[in-house]
Amino acid sequence: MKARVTVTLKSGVLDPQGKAIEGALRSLGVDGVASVRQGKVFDVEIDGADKAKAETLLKEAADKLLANTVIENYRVEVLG
Amino acid sequence: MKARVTVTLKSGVLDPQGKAIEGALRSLGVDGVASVRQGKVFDVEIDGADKAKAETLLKEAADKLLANTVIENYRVEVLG
Amino acid sequence: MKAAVLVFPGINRERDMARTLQLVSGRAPAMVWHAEHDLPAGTDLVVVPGGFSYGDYLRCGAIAARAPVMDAVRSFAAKGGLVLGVCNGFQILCESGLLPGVLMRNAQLKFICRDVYLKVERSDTPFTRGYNAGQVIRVPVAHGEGNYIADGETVAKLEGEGRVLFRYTGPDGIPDPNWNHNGAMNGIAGILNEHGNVLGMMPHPENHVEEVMGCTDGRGLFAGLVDHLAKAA
Amino acid sequence: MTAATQTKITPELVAEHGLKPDEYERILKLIGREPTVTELGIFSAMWNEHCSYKSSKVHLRTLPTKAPWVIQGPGENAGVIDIGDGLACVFKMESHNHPSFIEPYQGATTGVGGILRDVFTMGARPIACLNAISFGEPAHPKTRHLVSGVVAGIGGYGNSFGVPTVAGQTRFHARYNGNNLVNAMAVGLAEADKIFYAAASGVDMPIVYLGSKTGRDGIHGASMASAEFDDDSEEKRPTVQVGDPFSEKLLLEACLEIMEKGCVIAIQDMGAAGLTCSAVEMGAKGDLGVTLELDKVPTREAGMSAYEMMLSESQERMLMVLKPEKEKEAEDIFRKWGLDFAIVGHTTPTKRFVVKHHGEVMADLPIKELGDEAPEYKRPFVIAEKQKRVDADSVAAPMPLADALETLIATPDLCSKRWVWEQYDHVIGGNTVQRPGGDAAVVRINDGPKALAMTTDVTPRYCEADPFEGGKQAVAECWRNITAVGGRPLAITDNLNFGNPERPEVMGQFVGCVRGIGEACKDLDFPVVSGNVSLYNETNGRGILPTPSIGGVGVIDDFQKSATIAFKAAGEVILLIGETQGWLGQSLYLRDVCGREEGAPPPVDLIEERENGDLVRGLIADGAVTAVHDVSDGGLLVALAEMAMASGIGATLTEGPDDTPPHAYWFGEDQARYIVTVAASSAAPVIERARDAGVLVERIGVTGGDALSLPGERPLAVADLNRRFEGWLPGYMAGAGQ
Ligand SMILES: Nc1ncnc2c1ncn2[C@@H]1O[C@H](COP(=O)(O)OP(=O)(O)O)[C@@H](O)[C@H]1O
Ligand SMILES: [Mg+2]
Repeated sequence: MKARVTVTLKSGVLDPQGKAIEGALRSLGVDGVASVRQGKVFDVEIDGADKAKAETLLKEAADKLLANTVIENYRVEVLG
Repeated sequence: MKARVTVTLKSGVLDPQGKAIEGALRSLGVDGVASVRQGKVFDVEIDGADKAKAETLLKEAADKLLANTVIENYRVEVLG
Repeated sequence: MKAAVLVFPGINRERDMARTLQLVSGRAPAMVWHAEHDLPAGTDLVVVPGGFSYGDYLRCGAIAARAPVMDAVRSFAAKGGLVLGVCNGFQILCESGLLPGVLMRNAQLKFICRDVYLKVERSDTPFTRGYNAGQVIRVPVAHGEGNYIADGETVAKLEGEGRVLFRYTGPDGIPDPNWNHNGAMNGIAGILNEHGNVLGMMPHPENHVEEVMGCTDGRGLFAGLVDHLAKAA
Repeated sequence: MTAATQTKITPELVAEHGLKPDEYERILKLIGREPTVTELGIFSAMWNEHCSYKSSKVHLRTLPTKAPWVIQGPGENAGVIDIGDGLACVFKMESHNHPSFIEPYQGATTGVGGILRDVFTMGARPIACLNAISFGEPAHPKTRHLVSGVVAGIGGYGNSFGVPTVAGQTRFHARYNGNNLVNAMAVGLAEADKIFYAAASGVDMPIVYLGSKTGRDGIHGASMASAEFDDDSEEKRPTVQVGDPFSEKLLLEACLEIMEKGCVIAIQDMGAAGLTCSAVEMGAKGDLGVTLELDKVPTREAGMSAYEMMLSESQERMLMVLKPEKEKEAEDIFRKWGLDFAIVGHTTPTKRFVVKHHGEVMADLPIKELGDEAPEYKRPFVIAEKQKRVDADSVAAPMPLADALETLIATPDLCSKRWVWEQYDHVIGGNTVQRPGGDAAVVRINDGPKALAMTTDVTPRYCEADPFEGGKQAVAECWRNITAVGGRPLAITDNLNFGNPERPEVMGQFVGCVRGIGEACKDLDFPVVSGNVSLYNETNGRGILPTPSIGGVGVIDDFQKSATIAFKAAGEVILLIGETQGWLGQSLYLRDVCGREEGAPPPVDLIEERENGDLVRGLIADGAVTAVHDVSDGGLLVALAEMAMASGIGATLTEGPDDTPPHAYWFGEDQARYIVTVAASSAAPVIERARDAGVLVERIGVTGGDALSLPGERPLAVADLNRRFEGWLPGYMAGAGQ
């Protein structure tokens, strides 16, 4: 089963990467981008076919490792 | 306007980070994850309200900077 | 030797590099700001030094590779000019398309700073003429993303054309996974472009050039370049 | 102050700001009215423990801070000493303990970022970083996560900023389970006559804001650093600050550039309680008032209130008073580096701190009193009863010496910390003469031959058992480590980490340690030039081990003459300098081999310390010795093993004295000792030189072979020892992570 965990910075948390990318886009002449915030995606292949179980598993993975819940939020999608 | 660019590694390209995460999950006792591949998301705020224009803009941003098209694919979604 | 050292925001080994170039060639390099559109007249070597250009944000070297000065470097290289990229400089050269492949996170996912051993595969290039083929040198590495990866075809080509100039090995020159600290494919530490005038490497030869500091194994690279350029002139 | 006064100041609100009822009374008396909420925030920031040193000030005043080579002692962003040739060394150590517990990576990065800023604010280019980190016991479920995050964070910031991290300390103990410590030190170089200070001068001078934008980061961070933890503190999770070493690197270059161009009158970095502390300090130190116009402050988020802006701890920011005629030039330099530049206020003759926002006065306070009138406590303290001396004869050896050595070098405290320092770029700059792993780091100055020797030290278990002797020992060991590489120790910075000062026994530890530090500094001519206090390191009523980290700096006239710990050749004579009684109390042998954490710690005789150290330094300068190592944690045999492992060369050791049990002789932790090696032919003259100086010296063996051999014990192959020594930490970190 395929799934995706998307991890993004909580709003209000400084995103130095996003800031640097904004600047770079501007100097590349890509105009019209007001702001950029960078996050991560994890494309996960899961054994078995139980959707609910997969979701629990991914939440556990996110809480324990994939996300730093002090500064990040995450979202889990099981794509089937 | 809000939009998201998702950048993922092309299949076939080695992902040491994903591999290491797999290992770490296993040693954390999170069982049932067959594989992990890590990618990036960029949450972008765009000036103006023209969806088609936004899409062109983001493609330009991705081609010029956000993705390394030698090893990465990207996908653009304008969320409105 | 009229060297030009590029300076991007966040680059931090430019002083180390400038001191080494001065020490070995007797001439201070020009420091060239990223926003410049031209290289100083008469430049015969461009050095892209190490550091964390743009914080290594997005991908190492990605933002720097798109700076104005890189257009000048591309045309300089196209005309056969010598370009050396070290560490972040290597990453920048890969991102700018001057060298193939990418440098991914170290296999251990950790930044590693230590002395490593490199086997010099060839001595018949401008960059390695100061060494003997097969010679093993000790130089420091200091990076978190030095794991060289390219598709099979590219790697086969690099190997087949003798474009892997430096390889991580044990002290005896024998490849050994235990001595490949970042997990690079085939232990690749440094590669040459197709025309033989652009070198990118992860380790820092510029930090091992002074007798009084204990090791001069990095000196051969710079001394060889000086020699090459003197003969070419 | 119409709208602003509408927030009712309730006792609850006061308490939430960490202010005690009597402290609030003091505020009312000082300003003669109820404060606005912004003012309350400002007071809470200025009067919390972290900024005001209210519990520690009376004691800190007793520390010796002067010497002919001290240019600036405590009271500025960092201490400054004269190192000759027109150069000054600027350094300080600071803690980021609580933030690192909540978010180890970012907590550590912002700690390093903060201390680097303190150093370059004074006009110095940072040339080295050090750190002292303490974690809970390895078996604790959080420890591995904290170690991995903190180490990656320290490296992540220093590596990117571009300064070598060259030395430090890493320890584990159950008493740090709920409160790990991250003490970061930075060392910089400046021209001695070009040091920059915080005091503003001149009325109506523009105050300029530089660096990154202000966000809602770590609001109340400073108050958090002064509050005890309880079990649900992880739930409260305040916004943590995120470090941006890239911006700080730009800030460094931009600041040094405008200083060089003569644009700067006064400069202050924004650290804890950012804008508040920095603006008040600039005004108060210059006997001036300050008016801030918050509408001009560059912000990252919309709708920030005055309260939030005044308390934000966003990183990588500076406040400056510029020469008005140089303003344009300074602005251009900042713009070139892509940094924010805004005039956010000016100096006034009124000595009032005025904050305006949206055309309203949000705060109007007497600027001097904000700092000077901060409460100062003479907290009650009790000095714990001294522990009994452990009689070596009463300690049975549970295993052969060889086994004990093998055990000790693979313990968390004594094992190699390579796993840590290999994550730090320790070679950038091309000046690192001695990398991590020796007694002190040695960093060449410019092109030499001069170099600086630096180290951080403290032995918390000694401080716990006897704060006074422990305080002395921390300074003495620091002095000894600098001496052991051939350095002339010049000055220290201290970072005093303790539990809750409102507990008399904790206050007693603090007072005892400070007295011990003071005594050692005085006797060793090793003044304190900067420092930091971190209190309330306590969880559920149990404090950390008293941990006064000492960061020392010394100078070496010719770096090529600096000594290293590695044996250099076979057939050299090994000499032990200093007296060995076999002191087992509080030794690691007693704790980790015998399972007994007890006894009085080894006493420190400062006269002997000085005599022995001066002799060793002289021997190094004259090239009379080939390797040098001080004897500390683990005792003589551990020190010998470290010298062997550093070189791959073994040694054959001779029998210890009859009147000392062998395990006490080889593992006792008597102070003021060094091991040196000498070529066989120069053993006699060196011994004679020691005797002439009245220093005890004995031959204890000969180098050679590839094993360490003790009389009557199985020989220990150096390679095997090394495998054990190097193995523990990577093995532990690779273990199942929780
Ligand atoms: N334990 C100490 N010993 C000596 N000086 C100290 C100590 N603690 C703090 N200081 C001094 O008090 C001043 C204020 O310290 P601190 O608030 O930590 O500085 P900053 O505001 O730069 O972070 C500094 O000059 C510092 O050197
Ligand atoms: Mg400061």
